[in-house]
Amino acid sequence: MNVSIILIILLFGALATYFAGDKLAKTVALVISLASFVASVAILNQHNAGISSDFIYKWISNPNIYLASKVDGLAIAMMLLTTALTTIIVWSSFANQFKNAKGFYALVLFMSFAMVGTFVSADAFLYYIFWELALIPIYFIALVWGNGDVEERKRAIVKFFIYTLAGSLFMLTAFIYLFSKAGSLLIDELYLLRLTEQEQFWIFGAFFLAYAIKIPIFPFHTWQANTYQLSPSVGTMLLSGIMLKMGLYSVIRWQLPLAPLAAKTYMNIFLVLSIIGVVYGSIVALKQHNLKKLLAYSSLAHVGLIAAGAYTLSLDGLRGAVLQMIAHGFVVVGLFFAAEIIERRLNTQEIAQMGGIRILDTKFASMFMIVMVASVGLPGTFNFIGEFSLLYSLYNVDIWYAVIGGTTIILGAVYMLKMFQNVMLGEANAKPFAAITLQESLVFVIIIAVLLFFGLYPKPINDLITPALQEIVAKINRV
Amino acid sequence: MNTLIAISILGVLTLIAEIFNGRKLIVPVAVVGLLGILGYTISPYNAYDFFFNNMMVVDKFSVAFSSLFIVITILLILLSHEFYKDVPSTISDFVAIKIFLLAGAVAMVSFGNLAMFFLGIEILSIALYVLAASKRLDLRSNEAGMKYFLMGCFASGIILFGITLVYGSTGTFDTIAIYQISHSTTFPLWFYIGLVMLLIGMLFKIAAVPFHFWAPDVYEGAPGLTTATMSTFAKIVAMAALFKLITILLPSKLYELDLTIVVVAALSMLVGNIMALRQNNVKRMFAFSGISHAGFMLSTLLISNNSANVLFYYATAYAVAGLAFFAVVLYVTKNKKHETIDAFNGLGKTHPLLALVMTASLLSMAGIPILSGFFAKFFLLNELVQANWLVLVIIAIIASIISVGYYFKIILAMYTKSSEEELPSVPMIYAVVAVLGLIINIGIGLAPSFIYDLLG
Amino acid sequence: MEKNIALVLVLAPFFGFLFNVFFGKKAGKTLVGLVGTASVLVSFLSTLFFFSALNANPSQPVVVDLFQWISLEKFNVNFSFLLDQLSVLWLLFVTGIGTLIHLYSISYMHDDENMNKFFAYLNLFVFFMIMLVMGSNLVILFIGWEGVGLCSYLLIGFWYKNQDYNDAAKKAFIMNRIGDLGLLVGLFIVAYVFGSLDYKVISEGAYNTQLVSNNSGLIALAALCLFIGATGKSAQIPLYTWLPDAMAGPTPVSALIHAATMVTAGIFMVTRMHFLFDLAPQILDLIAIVGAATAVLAASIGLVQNDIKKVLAYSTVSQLGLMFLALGLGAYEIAVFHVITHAFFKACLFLGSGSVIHALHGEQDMRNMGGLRKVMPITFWTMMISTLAISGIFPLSGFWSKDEILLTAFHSNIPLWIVGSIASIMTAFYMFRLMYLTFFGEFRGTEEQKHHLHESPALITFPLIVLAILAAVGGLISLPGNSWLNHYLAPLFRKAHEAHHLDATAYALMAVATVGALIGIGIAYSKYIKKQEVPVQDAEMKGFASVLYHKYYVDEAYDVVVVTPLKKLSHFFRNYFEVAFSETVFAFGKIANAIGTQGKVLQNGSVGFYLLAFVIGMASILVYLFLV
Amino acid sequence: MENILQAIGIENYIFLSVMLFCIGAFGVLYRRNAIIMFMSIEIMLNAVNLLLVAFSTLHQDAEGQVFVFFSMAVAAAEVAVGLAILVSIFRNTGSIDIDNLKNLKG
Amino acid sequence: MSLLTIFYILAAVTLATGFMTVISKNPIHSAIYLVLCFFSIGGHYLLFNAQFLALVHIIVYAGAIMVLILFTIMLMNLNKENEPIKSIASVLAAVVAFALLCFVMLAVFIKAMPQIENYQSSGQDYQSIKVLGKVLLNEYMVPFEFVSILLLVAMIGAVLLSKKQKTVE
Repeated sequence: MNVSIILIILLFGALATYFAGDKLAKTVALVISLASFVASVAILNQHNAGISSDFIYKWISNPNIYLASKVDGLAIAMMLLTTALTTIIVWSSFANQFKNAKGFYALVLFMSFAMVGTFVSADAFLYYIFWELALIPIYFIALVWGNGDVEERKRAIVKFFIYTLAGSLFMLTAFIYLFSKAGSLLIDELYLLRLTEQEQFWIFGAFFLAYAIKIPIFPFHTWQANTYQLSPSVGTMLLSGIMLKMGLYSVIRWQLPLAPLAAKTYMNIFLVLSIIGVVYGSIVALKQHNLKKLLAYSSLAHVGLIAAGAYTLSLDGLRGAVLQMIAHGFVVVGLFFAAEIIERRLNTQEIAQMGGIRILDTKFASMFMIVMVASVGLPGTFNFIGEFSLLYSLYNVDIWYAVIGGTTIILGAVYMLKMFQNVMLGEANAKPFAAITLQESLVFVIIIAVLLFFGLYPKPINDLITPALQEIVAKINRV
Repeated sequence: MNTLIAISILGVLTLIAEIFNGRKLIVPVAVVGLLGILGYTISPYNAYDFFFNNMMVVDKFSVAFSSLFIVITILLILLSHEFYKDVPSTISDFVAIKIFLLAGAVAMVSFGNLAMFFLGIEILSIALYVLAASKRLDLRSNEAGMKYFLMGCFASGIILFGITLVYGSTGTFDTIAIYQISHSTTFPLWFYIGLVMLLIGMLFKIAAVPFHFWAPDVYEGAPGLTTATMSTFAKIVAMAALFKLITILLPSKLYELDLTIVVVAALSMLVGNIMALRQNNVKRMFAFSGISHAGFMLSTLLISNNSANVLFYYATAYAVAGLAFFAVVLYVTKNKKHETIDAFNGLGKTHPLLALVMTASLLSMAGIPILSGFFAKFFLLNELVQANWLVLVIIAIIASIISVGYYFKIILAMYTKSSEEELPSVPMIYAVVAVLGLIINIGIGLAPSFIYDLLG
Repeated sequence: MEKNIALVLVLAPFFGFLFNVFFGKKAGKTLVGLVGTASVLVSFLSTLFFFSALNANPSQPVVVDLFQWISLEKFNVNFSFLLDQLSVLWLLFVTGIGTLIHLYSISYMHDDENMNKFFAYLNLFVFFMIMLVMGSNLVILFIGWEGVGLCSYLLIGFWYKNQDYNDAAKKAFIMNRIGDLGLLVGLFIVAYVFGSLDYKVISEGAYNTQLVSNNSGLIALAALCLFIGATGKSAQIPLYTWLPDAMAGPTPVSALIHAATMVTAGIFMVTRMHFLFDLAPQILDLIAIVGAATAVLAASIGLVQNDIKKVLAYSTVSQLGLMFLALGLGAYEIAVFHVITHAFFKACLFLGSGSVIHALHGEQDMRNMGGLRKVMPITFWTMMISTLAISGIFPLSGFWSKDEILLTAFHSNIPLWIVGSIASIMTAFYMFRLMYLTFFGEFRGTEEQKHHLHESPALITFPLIVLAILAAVGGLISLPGNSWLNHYLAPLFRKAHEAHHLDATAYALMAVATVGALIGIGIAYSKYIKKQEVPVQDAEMKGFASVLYHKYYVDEAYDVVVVTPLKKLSHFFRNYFEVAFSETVFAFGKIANAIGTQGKVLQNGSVGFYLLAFVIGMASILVYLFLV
Repeated sequence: MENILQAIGIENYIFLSVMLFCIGAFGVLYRRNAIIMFMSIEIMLNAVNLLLVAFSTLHQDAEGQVFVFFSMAVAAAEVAVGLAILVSIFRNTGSIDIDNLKNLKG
Repeated sequence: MSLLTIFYILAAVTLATGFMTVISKNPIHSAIYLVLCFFSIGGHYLLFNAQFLALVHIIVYAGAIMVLILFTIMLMNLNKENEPIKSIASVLAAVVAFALLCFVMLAVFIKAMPQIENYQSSGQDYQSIKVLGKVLLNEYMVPFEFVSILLLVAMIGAVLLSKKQKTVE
């Protein structure tokens, strides 16, 4: 069995969902995403058993392009994250009544398909195709099923699309250039290239544009807050939970090993930018009136730290980055789902119109609380492991990076607690707040279970990703 | 050669059919006939033949492009049936003109003598003048025809001047003889002047900046189907002919000439896309988009490997997307005076299939994978990098980014707005052409080698 | 066997927590209280097991290795526990006092609808505290460290309908987090220098002179960072302001968390890492200075506070300052001694004040109390004993521990001794002020309150009595000359601390201290018993008293220096930077669109113009190709 | 028989026809009357024809002259179509002033 | 009178009449000048000894095309000087463009002009009606036939544009 099975399940699942009709769509989508998750687990088992799940077929002979995938621990981890989160996200939306649900869920699955493809591709061309493909469904999800004012939404979403596309086109240029050097776009052959520092600089820069916008790294983040705010929650979860991991993953998989010299020479610039993002995102989050926007800025801060860890080029940094990517994926889905639950009941995203929810629904409050403290990196949660490794790797570069980057644990607490206080605590609101349903709480339970389990016992993930990361570090250090 | 004859006969037959009141048969017969001709054209695929004192040369290039033209013509004729429903008396004329257009086009890609080339381009031009002005009572159509006619004749004069100079310096119109002379003996410099004037004339025909001004006005004013013909068919015919001319006539690569082409191509990409941003008329927007695509196709002249392949793939992708686009546009703007973007409001809800086709076509033209437009751009840019024209690649990238801006205006209209008016039911044939376009688009995206390796 | 018992020790409160969370509502209040208390009691009993084992075999601390937790390139962090003298000692009073306070809470919180939640949080707190103490490396300590912070947050904001309480909770958490960042950075430095975070490895490294001399600067920095962490948790200058605000929580919480256990975590950590601090004498000096300053500062604020719990809170800060003074002087076991005695009497005082507040239905302002001595004799007497203890009256426990600190200070640095002494004189004054205002004189509350005045039930008084006894006799564990505690802790410290001999200086100092305490008590007596003074209302406060009452305006200063600029910055970023970035991106589109709009002018519909462009284009190409 | 160009020189013919061509171009640019623009285009084509014949003489080759026939046919066809368009415009607007045709722009 | 003189005279006439065609206000005058111009070009053809071509030229241009144009002018009743006054800018632009084009093209050709001392003279007949006929119907048979399609298109086009269209209601 090779990894293409997951892609096939998701792609045809998307079609099946569309043809299942509006009523059945969500059920089918859930089944499909579960199936893809199960298949991912099967791939994981296969990997653990030492059997390769790679495949390679010739696709285009001129220019030399393959349908190739190389599934190492890192890719499997990301694949599992994607399929698991897709399942959770689909399940979380069961209470929503979408217009044209078949289209909606088909797009969700299609997006999952593209994202899994991005993670497993071993040919830059294929990778690029998946990378771009992932953009289309989210564009429509946000555009058609989004909330807020239509004109504002259009403006924001189109900006998001064009902005990200612009970045990735520069990446494409870099790939084309690499192709002209290597004669192939297979990742292994690209790794073999010996580029001059000048060339590496440009290639690194082109990649950086693409990834900095996608992740996003300060100051390329301007699309983020509005897009998150105006997308439907499912879209926001997909964007923040998985899609921005695509950028981070790509940094690790493509950018650093392909241009190690440039990475080393200009490391500090990118570290500084990432860390500015951490502080900046946190500070801006302090004064947000919109819950989803606040969470968006918190996401900016968190991924800034992840990016910074990756740019330390050390095993600790990379491992911390990957761990934190996974942890952040779950946490951010949980947080946005909490926002969604509130929005379902109160029909608003404005923090000023919330408050006192804890009195009305303590169960929800507790679960929201746990996810929130996980997001601020409380030890014992998964996020702490990542944050710890990241900050440690930053410390190994320069103590000031660790100190300034570490302010996230203070500022994160400040805005998160403030948000929690204004949203959940205080006197009961006049508006009714229906208790959280079993279906909704299941989402939280799963997320919390994951966060706590891996917070205490991250070894399985560690063992999975470490060999792959060691290989990447070796490639970074080959010059 | 026989293709040309068969096409001409078919054209005459359609005219005769009108006389015998076979009006209903015209479109089916033309389509079936063209399909037959298509098969006949493709069958001797690897042939390399000369006909009638080298007037016609049949090689892979000509066969491939001829076949492409035939396919496009078939689709256009399919659309004609519905488009000219209101004026049934003239359908034979329109179909015949389209078939003769095809004859001109075939001559333009398989000429062995500049006389054939010249006549081919004149048939093409004159037929298009007629088609552009064919809505006689519509002043906009008149204006479009007139503008196109005046400027086209001007360009024809320049092309003729160019041919004359080539003749003056070599003493022959025969391409093979010219090739031999230009590669062996000395010849007056007029030859290059002639070549450049030919190039300029053809740049006009493909609507490259700064010879593009006619295109938006004419595209907007001309009847919808004519716009489709001009933007998809005529543009790639002219481009293919230009490509063939340059490859045959140019003795060796000239840096100055390449630079000129780079500047023109870059300007076309940028101007076309930037100007398209502020357009509200779909046809006009498509004209500007076409200008930028002309810039892209023009860049194939700069590359040394696979250039014919790249051009052919690009042309196919562009034509297929354009036809699907127009199939939807023709339907949507059917009863409207102006083809504004508002016409697409709410199409995503009312006609999801057409909206999907439209979206796919637009995304393809914007260069989003997995649609063929992406591969076209990728192949082109890839070869451009190999040819060391990185500057042009960057400009092309920037132009592509800009292009997304206006392509999305239509998508936004389809999916975020709602329409107030009821659209008539979708004519079967439009849907068929649209879906066909979509299938080909995705098909050659999934298996690009099928098209890309055709020319070896 | 040991591993299992250790797990029971750790997990018992956690199961209590789980039970109370999931079944608390259904189980009923009695069961909730019982389970909550019992789970801590189980921990206490387990601790006793280890205590006896350790006594039997002092050189063999129990190490429980569970699993590999965090992997880093150079080292791994294991999830493992260390049960040596220090941790067992700490566990003893954490779980011991914890049990008592749980017991107390059964009655105290009985009327609260969310009692199950209260016990859940309390259990969770004990769990994290155990984790903090038992961890065998700094990262496990950090789990507990942050975990207790979280519980503190939850418990301070227990009555979450009141946004002021929530503010206080938030403030506590955030100020703790500031310290936590310091701790974390300190951790990194330690990891970097010693290649591990395990206490054992670090301590071995600390005795490796080569390693130490190569990294002396970093080690000092690490010590500083760790100390910053301690100032957060243990409420020292500059991060002490959260503790008085934390009194917003229910009183048992104040007793357990904000007096007896959590706030001593900083002292625990410094003691744990003493080998590191020993390598950085300049940081030790800093600790001593900060400790002394905090002691006197907090004591001076305590002089004029009218909220009974606030007084105790400042007293706590002040006492913690004294402990840090001891730490700074390198007298770790003395600091530990004071931690223990302080835990006894301060817990007793808080619980006593809780008893008073309970009796007055939530009244905390001492100006509205008075004369409760007769109505609440047990509360009065237990509190009196504790007050005497904290004031340092012979032979109560506080006398011994405080005296040791001052003695050490006197030996190393006279100014520090003076400051410490002033602080303890102040302590005696404000504690007796508290006692007089609360228990003596006439009742100043409302008639209705007076009507309901009563002694608290046995569940409340029992812990008071136990704690009062401990406060009285706690000094026995470390009498000068023959200190059980020093012997007990000796395996921890490489260099044996010479026992103080009771020489003349020592006696003199004891006398001075006692006299000082008596002076403080005397002033209080003359003011509040003789003159029957009642503190003035807030608005009437004047001069320095007002400054003291407003805590030297430190909160306001922090507000001006940190909070407001941060808010302004956030505003500024949101309103300008964000807009600017956003507009920059849009600008590309706008420029393109503007060019497009302007370009329409060229596309003017005139054939003549089009041809002109054609001709000019053609001419330029010809010129470029053939004439240039 | 001697080549006639020996007496006149091909350059003279080239200059002549270039100038004639430019005059034609000038006419198209300068005039707004569509009919006169047609005539100007005819002048341009004639200039080229003249050149073709000159080159034909230069090379002593008939092909150039044969090409002139094609060129004439094209000219005739163009004029026919052009006039048809013109007539239909005239019917619609009553004018043949090109400047009136500015509805399509922007 | 040398050939050169004749050439100069003819060239002068050609250019002058061509220019007058362009600038005459009255379309009729333009047409007449154009006819004169055609005749002078015919003169050039005769100078080249291409009698047949000259004949055809006169017949086609002066005979057919000009008649068609004149017929149209008459039909539209345009024989008056009704052209609106053009703006100075547009006149200036046209003049500048003309000057530019003229200058550039002449300069280009002067620069590119080869020095031809001896023009080849085959001595054979290459432009008699007989030879032209042979070339046209042997080598150039295909283009010759192709022209018929061109004319057919033009014809259909002219009909299409002129005939009354019946629309189905």
